Amino acid sequence: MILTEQSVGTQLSLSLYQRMLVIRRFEESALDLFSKGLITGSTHPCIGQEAISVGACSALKSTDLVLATYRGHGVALAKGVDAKIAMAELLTRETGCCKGRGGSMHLCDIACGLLGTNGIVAAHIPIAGGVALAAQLRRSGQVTACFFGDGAACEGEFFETMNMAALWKLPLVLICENNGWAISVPVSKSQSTPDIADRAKGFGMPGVTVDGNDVLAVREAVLSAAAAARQGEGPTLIECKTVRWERHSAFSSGKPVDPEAAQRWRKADPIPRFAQSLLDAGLSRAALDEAEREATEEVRQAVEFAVNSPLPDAASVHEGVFAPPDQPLGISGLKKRPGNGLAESF
Amino acid sequence: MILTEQSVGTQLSLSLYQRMLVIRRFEESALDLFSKGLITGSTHPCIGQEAISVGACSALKSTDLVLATYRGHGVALAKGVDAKIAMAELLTRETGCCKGRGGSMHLCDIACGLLGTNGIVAAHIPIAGGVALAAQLRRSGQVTACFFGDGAACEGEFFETMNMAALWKLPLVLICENNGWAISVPVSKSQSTPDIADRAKGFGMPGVTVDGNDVLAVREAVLSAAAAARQGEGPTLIECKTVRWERHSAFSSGKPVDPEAAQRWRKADPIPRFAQSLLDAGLSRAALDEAEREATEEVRQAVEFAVNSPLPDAASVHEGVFAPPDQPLGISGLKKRPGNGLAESF
Amino acid sequence: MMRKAINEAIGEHMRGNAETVLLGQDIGPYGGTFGVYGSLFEEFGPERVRDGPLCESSTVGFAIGLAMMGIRSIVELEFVDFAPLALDQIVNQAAKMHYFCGGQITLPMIVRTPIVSRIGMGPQHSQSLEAWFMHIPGLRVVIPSNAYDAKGLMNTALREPNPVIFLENAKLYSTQTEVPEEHYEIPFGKARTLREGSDATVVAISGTVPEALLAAQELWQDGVSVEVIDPRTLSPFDTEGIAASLRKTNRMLITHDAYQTCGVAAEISQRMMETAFDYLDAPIMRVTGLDVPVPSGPLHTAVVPDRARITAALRALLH
Amino acid sequence: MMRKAINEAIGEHMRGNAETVLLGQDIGPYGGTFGVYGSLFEEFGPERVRDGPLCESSTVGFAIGLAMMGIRSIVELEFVDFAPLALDQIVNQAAKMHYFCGGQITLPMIVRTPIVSRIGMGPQHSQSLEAWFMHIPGLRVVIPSNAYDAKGLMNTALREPNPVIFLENAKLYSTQTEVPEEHYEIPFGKARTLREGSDATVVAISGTVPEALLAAQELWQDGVSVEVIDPRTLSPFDTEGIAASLRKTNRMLITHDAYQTCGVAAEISQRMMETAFDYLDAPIMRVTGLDVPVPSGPLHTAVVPDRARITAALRALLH
Ligand SMILES: Cc1ncc(C[n+]2csc(CCOP(=O)(O)OP(=O)(O)O)c2C)c(N)n1
Ligand SMILES: Cc1ncc(C[n+]2csc(CCOP(=O)(O)OP(=O)(O)O)c2C)c(N)n1
Ligand SMILES: [Mg+2]
Ligand SMILES: [Mg+2]
Repeated sequence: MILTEQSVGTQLSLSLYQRMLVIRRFEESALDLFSKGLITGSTHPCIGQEAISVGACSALKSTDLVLATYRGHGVALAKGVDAKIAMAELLTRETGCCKGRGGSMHLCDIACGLLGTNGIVAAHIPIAGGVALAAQLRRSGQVTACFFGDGAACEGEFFETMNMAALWKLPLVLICENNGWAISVPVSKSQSTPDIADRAKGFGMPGVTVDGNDVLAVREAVLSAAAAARQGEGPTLIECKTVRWERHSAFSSGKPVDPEAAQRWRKADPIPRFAQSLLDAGLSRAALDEAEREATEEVRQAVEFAVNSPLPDAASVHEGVFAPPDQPLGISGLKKRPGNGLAESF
Repeated sequence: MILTEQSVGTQLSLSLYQRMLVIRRFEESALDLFSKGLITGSTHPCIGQEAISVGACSALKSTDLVLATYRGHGVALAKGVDAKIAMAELLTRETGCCKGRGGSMHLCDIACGLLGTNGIVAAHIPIAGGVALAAQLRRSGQVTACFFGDGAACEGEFFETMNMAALWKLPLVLICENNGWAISVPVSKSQSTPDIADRAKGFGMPGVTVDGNDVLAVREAVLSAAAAARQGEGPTLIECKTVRWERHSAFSSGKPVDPEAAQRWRKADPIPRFAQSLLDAGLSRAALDEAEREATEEVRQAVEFAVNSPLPDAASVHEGVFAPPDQPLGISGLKKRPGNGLAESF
Repeated sequence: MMRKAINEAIGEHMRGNAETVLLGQDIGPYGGTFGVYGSLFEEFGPERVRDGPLCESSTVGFAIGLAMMGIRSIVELEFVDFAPLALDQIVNQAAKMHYFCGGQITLPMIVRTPIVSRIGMGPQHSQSLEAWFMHIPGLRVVIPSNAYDAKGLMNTALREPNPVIFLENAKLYSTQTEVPEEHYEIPFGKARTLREGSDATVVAISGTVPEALLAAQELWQDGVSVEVIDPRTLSPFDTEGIAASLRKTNRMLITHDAYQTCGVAAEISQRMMETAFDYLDAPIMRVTGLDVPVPSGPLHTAVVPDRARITAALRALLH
Repeated sequence: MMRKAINEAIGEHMRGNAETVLLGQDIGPYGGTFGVYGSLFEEFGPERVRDGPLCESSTVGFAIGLAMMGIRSIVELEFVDFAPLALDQIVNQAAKMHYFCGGQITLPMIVRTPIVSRIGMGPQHSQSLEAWFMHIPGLRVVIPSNAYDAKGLMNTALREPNPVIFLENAKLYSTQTEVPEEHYEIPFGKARTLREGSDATVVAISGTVPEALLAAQELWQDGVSVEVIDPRTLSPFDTEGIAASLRKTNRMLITHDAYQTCGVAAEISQRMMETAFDYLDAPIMRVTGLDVPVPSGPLHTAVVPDRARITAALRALLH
């Protein structure tokens, strides 16, 4: 990856780098907290895939909307969700972004335009289509980005949505994080062609494949897809090829993955790779170290906040099944907090 | 369409022609019986689309398997189901191929390899995939052909099945009868590209578009797809462009279609068109008239048989919810009747 | 006519709420599978009355996305039999999202779908699946039996911030009841007594209501006084209203078109046992659809409850 | 271990039936989502243990196609929560096909799926949807609570010519019960009395069985004798066996993890009312999952029934 002043400024580069590190530290902490029993169920780290969420979200505006999967902590943090309330949600604390009801698979922070991470593979793809349709109907200029995996790209709703999005020219960017695996099933056993981007072509919409471990390549692809979407040209499918972390999740009940394969992600790790290109472009080691220190501190505080937050009261389990009659519709009317995302700062 | 001795013989031509007429008369009779209240619910004529079922089934062997939709009377008759038991089924008589439980949308005659017509749009596509997988596992050399509409080509299962069939190289021929409409929704409002065959390309499998009102063109396309399937080359999607009859079904509760559009199918009617090409190729008018007479008589007898058959006894409604423990698995072990299909006769 | 009543409620709402859209297939010029939308397409145009590709699951998914953004939509699923295709979206997304997002999102959306249990269209077009929806917390489940209720309940549904499943028996679309022109709302969770009586209560749902009223009429001629009550909404459910009737009559029969096993009748009966056990002079009876796939053709009439079966059961109940 | 018991039944069957195949995702080298398949992949290879793309609906569709051709398959759906995605195939195709084809086709197929109600994986991974399946005629619904039953019932399922839904509570996979090495079958439709008693009957299903047994044990120390009975299959259902217990104890409590409303408890209770009303000394009680989306984390324990809730309810029932 070649960094030029034209393509990207120093300030942005450091922000991207730091955000990738926040995500990395966040996920490492989550694994640690899971192993200590503080996270129930499971947690799905996006370690090794940080370049995708960071590159993509840096190409969006803060008013743009994103939806992702259970492996979406990176998307949440890149779109500006405060690490504190995200971590508190992983620990199902009352202070979490979903009041601790959602947990690791269900982060949602409408203030930042994160309209949910989802536990049902691919189900959020048509939902993202509907969000994009709302933006189109309102001529709001918002773009909706939807992140999902290679496994999701086998589910019918992915195709149904491409058909509708292409037909209606929706401002939708479909971002497939092809990390090579759906739990234990390799893409060679799940996809009829090597490139998932091919599917888009069958629907008459653009499909591109990018190196998902190159944060700037992802950024470029999303910038141009978002621009096209905003100009009324319709959806784009971006397949980001990446490498999954050691295994599917913190809790895996199946047979362990072969240890050598499990470490393959390190070779492609987008973080040292981006660091090297920043150094090559003339940034100082000190600047990078400072970014890293800040990232580490941000996550340390998040963990502290989460661990010290209360669990929901058991008596409250009945609350919130239905919205009260006077609650505003959808996400409208709900107050925005300032996010600390990458969006629009550039 | 140019008829040459190489492509097709006189005997075959007449058989194809007669079978198309049997289907036409059958559907006309069904409409008549519906209007007289003898068919309950609805019935979905394939008038104007006869070239597809006849062309396709003539390219299959009698041991090959077919699945179709509620608009599948043509497929049933072309695959060799006796018009009598088919018509009796439309009238939900005890003598029907499904003992009168299925009715117009559910013809099934395992003796002829008709593994069911289906009332849920697209649901039979993965089922056909499973049938094809069975043939592959057994190395039986059987091909499975699955007929469905342009509307069905929007449902997720269509895409899911293409992915699996291409991945596993299944001996499956997907035949999309694109008649321009899904009830009242035109393909321009349901498909993101003009050609449904495009979808196949996105999965890395061949997709071809043929004139669905040219019985020989359909035959050729299915012959080569079936040959490829038998050679282990995997599935093909064949999009047959055709024109729907007047309206979706005998019973339509929505607003009537504009009368002029409703008659459009007549201009493209595959039957007079094929008749003309047969005459051009030197067949005698008398031979065609004789084929028509036989077709009409076959259907007349079918109607007579059906109308005079008993309805099921109301007390039997509880019977057959579960198969008895000793019934053979699947369709195995069940006796074959000789069919009168087009298959293998050539 | 129930068809017209629902149309009126939706039309009036759309006139006052410029963002509401209709999603589905055959809802445009065709006017909806059973004609409920009449000329809404002509009035509101293709942007708001959006005929789309045939894909139930994603259509409901799109409705959820719109709802998240505060745009109310109504999805027509052509038959409730096709609801299974969209059930993941309805059950795993729509029903739970408000809860698992900690209340950040509400989902103003309606899934309308006909129950076609009394037309003889065969096993894949005759089911009555309301029990499935009632089983799932987070859904409002509405099931009117006449035009008046349908309009008032639809008006209420159109103000709900929560997902509503609106189940319409196709057989009832053309039944005549008086429907006021003006706007009125019927609160969810209030049963309606359609006929007062003192000897037994019939709880009837959807397509069975006219049959129950006929049965009550028939028994009246024999000097037996039967109360007929329609819950109108299954979620919320008016347990107290139904129990009050039972406390008066001490005998109850529940009837619906759906399969018997794990149908709504069992739930209602159990709620009666829990609230009014001491008032029961006899076991609560059910007269429901048989536990068989509904066959095509005339044989289907052997499956759904009719006046004769209800009358006979009531006689046994009162015996 | 229930995990091992199911594995043994399937492995033995596959050794004797060269055509049977396994379909699903993560069933190959991984050994199944919860490890039930162990090393079946190593033994039978990729043609028979077929890891495939993630598409639940078509996977079940493929199983139906195989079954039509006489090839039995077992589909693993990773959680029962994902069953809605495949429900059209299960309900509109598999359950009805034998009937609407006039008996021409049988469908030897099994859909296995874990219920994960007791692990705290959140709203989309904690449901217990057996009532939906029990509602649909044409399906066999099996729901074992221990390893012994699981093996015997799976052996029976593997001889069925009809579609079987096999529901396994993930919490029970590693519970220890003695399981014979040799082949044995447990007929469908026969409840099992896990503990005899005379003061009250607890009907417990799946994940609640161990809790019910603990509750019975606790009450025993107080001199109360509680019978615990497990229906084992919901379809067919042993109404008579359960009623026999009720006639002996005159009091009944039904417990399951699933949502309460329209859950299986209501159906069982209604059947008791229909068959043994006069034996009831008190209304039948239910202790079930709450009617809320199951929250993630420790809060989920407030949702599913535990020993304490069952014990408290039994005390109230006996009061
Ligand atoms: C509909 C559905 N099926 C199955 C699962 C179980 N499951 C959770 S994650 C996963 C793998 C998905 O793979 P992919 O889409 O590639 O995403 P990744 O985990 O690699 O990020 C599966 C099968 C699920 N959650 N939802
Ligand atoms: C899953 C499902 N959705 C909706 C319907 C209602 N429906 C019956 S036929 C039909 C149109 C299908 O169009 P197409 O696939 O083009 O077939 P055609 O009728 O034109 O032969 C629809 C929407 C159905 N039967 N199944
Ligand atoms: Mg993946
Ligand atoms: Mg069509």
